[in-house]
Amino acid sequence: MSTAAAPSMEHGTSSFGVYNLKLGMWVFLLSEVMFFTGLIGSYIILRFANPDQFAVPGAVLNVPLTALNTFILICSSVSMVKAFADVQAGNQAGLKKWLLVTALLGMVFLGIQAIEYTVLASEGFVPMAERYAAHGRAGGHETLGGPLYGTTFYTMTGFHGTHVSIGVACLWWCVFQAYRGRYTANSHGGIEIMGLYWHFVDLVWIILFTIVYLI
Amino acid sequence: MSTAAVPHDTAAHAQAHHEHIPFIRKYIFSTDHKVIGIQFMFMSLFFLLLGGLLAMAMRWQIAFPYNETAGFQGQPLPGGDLLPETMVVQGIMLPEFYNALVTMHGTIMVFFAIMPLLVGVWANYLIPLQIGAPDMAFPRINMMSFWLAFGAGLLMLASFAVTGGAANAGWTGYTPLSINDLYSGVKTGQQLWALSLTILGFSSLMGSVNYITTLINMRAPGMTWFRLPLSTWALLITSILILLAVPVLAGGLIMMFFDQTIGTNFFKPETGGQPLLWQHLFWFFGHPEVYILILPAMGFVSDIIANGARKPIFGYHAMVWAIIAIGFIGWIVWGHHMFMSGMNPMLGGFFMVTTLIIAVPSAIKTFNWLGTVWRGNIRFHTPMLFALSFVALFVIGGLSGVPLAAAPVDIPLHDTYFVVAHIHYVLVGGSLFGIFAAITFWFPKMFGRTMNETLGKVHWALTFVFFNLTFFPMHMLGSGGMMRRLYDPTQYPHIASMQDTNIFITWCALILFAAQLIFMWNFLWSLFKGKLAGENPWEANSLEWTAPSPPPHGNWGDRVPVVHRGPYEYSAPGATADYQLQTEAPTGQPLPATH
Amino acid sequence: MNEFWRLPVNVSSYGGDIDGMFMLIAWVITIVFFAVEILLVWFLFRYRARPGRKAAYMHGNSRMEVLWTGATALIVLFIGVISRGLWLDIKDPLRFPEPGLQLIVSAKQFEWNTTYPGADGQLGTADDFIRRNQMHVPVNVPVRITLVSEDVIHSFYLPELRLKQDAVPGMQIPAWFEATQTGEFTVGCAELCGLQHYRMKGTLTVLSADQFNAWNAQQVAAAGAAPGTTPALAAPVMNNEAAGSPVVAAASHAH
Amino acid sequence: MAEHTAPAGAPASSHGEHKAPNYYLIWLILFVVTVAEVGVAFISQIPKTVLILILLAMAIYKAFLVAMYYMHLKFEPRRMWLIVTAPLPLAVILVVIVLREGW
Repeated sequence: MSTAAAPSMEHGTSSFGVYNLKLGMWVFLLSEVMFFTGLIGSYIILRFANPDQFAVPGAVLNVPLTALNTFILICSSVSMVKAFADVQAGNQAGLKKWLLVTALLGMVFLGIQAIEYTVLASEGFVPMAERYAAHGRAGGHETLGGPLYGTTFYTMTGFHGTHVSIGVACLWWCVFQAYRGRYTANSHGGIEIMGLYWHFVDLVWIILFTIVYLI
Repeated sequence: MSTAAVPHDTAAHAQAHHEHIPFIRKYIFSTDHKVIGIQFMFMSLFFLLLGGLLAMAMRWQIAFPYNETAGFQGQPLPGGDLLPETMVVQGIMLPEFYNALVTMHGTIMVFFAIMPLLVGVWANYLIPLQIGAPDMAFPRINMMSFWLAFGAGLLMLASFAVTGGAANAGWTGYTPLSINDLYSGVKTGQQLWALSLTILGFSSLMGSVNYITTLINMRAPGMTWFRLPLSTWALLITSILILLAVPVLAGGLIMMFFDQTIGTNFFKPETGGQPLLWQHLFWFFGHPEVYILILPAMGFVSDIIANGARKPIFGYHAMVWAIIAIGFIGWIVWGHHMFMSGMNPMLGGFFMVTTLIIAVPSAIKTFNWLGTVWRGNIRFHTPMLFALSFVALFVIGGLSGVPLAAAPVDIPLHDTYFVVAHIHYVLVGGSLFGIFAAITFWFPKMFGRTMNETLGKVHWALTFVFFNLTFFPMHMLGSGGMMRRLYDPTQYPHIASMQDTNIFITWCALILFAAQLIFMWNFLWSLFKGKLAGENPWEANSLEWTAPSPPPHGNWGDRVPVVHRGPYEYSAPGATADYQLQTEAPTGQPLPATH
Repeated sequence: MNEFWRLPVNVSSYGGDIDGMFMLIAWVITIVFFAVEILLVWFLFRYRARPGRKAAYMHGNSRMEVLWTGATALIVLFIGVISRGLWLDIKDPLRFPEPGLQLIVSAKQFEWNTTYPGADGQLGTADDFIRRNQMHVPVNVPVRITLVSEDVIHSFYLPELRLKQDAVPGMQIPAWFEATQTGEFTVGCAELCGLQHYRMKGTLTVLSADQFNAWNAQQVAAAGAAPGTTPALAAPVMNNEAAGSPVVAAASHAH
Repeated sequence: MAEHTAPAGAPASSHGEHKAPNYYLIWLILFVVTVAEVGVAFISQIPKTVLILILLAMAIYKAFLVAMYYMHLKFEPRRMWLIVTAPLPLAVILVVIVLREGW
């Protein structure tokens, strides 16, 4: 039997030129694409079937606030990619700085989303609401949407928020590891896949923001 | 490599302390792909047994219902006294328990028996061994995948014990029956069902990320795509199907869970939700799932038939492309499960055509298996018998799919026992026979001992005969108009007239179940007392047979095999034996002009 | 062959076509079945292992691959093409024949309620009357039904009329049949709908035209004597497309 | 089994050859398009269908930028694209076919 010296676990015989961890993350993101397809697809289908249940943009949801949130998430993406560029260049200080910024921006995003939820809930806009009126903004008590509006809004933004929360937790872990000197110019797979996940979450938000808030 | 002669079992066994890994890390929270595969095997064989028991109880009720007005005296359920009054009262099964049996039999068999037996066990066990890798790409994620599946299984079992009993809305969980306990009488059980399947979905996802990454990145030197054994090819396509289909189901299940618990409205018609949306999401997952449940078995069977016939697989490339084609077309056929659901009839026409087209790659595979045995030199060992039976029965299961695919013919056949017969020919006659073939074939590699051939052949013969006697008559029950999931079929005069067939089926099913005890005994006995197997008891070619039996952690130690040829080089002219390991270096000897 | 497959007696105008198609497919798959299985068994016998023999060394044959791929594709496409027209005749509302009688069948756990148009021949008016688990229709007249459900999904199944169609809450699903013989036939539920699913059955009585008119007149009179019968379509229909539109028009399912 | 390590050679081989894109420029484009989106969404003169198409196009353009530059897809081997684009047709199939229901 002919054998050869075993390559290390991370190398393998690669036909894609992409190391395991990164390939695994991409493959995982594909399943995430299908997960959000299920959610967004259901939203589109329910909305087509019941257009009267969905309020016009801005009538219930606070678009300026969410636009600010979108901006924050985009900023966190650029800080994430800077962290990656810095660790590649061997700039440890830059890595730590940008990772911290990213984690903090992620937390700001979650905070704003929490505020948004609280205000909406206080106006009677909850996932299981039969009918609700947006007090204050739209003026008066007229009915602005049906039960499916709250159902789909909270499910979609909630799942995105869950993804951001997981991302923030992982970012803090990366910050911790960065301070321990875990990442070097030659070994930083963790930062790269962290970045992939984080940008993916950003990408999903870009789609969600348009579909849920603007259309 | 010194462990080669020492068989070690996964069960608690004294040999564990030969190596210096603590027991709990070696056998319980192990990151070794082989141990994880074996853990999946023990878990899913348990669920297979349980699912079978549930089916026996169902069959008893169908054969011996209490319907005295129509002249059916009924028979008390054997052992029914052991069950609580919420299930069986004075030997009489309650309809709610029957519906729970229907649901849990389907759910357990599909998600906790067949799927892990095909993918959890063999993708874990075979992929690294067949591609020449020391382990999976992400061993710890692999371990988590098993323990999540285990937890999901416990949740599913727990649902039998909660108030209201286990889920009873069918394994397809059609809404709104499954989301409203006013309609089904089951609240917690139905929630546990959704939760458990969601968790199992995460487990499957972790697994398939692992399998795909491993297969792409960790193949041994010389192991090109077209030197992969067909088992591995099938497992790759299966993993891709799981990766892309399961998240859609998980999304649907989560929406269902929210509808059940926090009062959202996705599938509630009274607030504009769409019951058919659930069906679309479920079957968008569900049809790829059907191929998830058959493709790996096709792969194993291809390997085993080539080995038994001592002949290269006929049309290797055609086989690979057929697997890929099934994987692709499988995404656009889901609507045939919904022909009668009230969806747009134009869509019905579209789905009918795509469904029929999928017969083409299936036929390619069947004919290539026939081509493989043609002019072979066939050894009828137990795995070969199961593999050949797979082909014979898959032909029936495939052909009975044709009338179901033709939409107008499906009108009378939909939701009848014809469908029950069809799915069991594919899932039992196909997948389960493939699983038996695979277990008997790779058992020596897993445990270092061969299973008993005589017991194996007796088990095969009984299973083959009584499987057919159980399920073939169901076709006629179905075309005779017997609907599925009826607690008491004698309520309908046109079904009551066929009751003798139902009784016959029940007796055959009981014998079929009893025959599986032979397999259980053979399996357990051979673990400890089976004949010692060498590295390559079947004289096969692929890489796993170059490792010791059982392979140690890391499979080949600090070396990896180098691959020089395809996996099906049997009976090559000029070779010394009628098989050539994939690692065998080219001799440089010119081939003889004739053979 | 009918005996072998135990097909229920057929009393439907399109049932003969369905049965014919079923028989055609049954013959095709029976022939394929025997061809493949006999070949397999013959190979197994002929090429069983014998000492000193060696298997042929071959990797396949492209011409054979093309042949059996092409043959299978032709057979299934043929089946698809001939099935499509029949499917649309039965299920596409645009192709339904002009109905002689229109009914609403409303499913609920665990009964089939049939709403008749009453004296004025119009559904959705005050003189409609409802029969529980009993359907009466005239023979040789196309009957158009609109299926609704009040709770869960049921499946309206008439074995002898070769008709099956799910009733989905929130939807109004059209279907039609035409009985060709008088007599009593089975109405069943084919979709698991709850605990009493197995008992969700009714009777379809096919009457001659005269008998049906007499029966109808009698029912109308009885309904008139006991006014206050709730009009049909009590099921809350949230489907925006259907809401507020007349029953039969809504039933024709915008594509 | 250190799952958080990149192999020594990997980053060099997969990223070494290209010049890092101007991340701030991408960020600026994303910002501008987002502002434009919010602005366009509230112009009531545009017909609803056209508006939806414009908004979707903008969103997809932004998503495309993120994937190409921030996720470095532009610099991956071409066969990675095969993997990455695999689920997109399925996503389209699911939504389009279910919408064809005519609800």
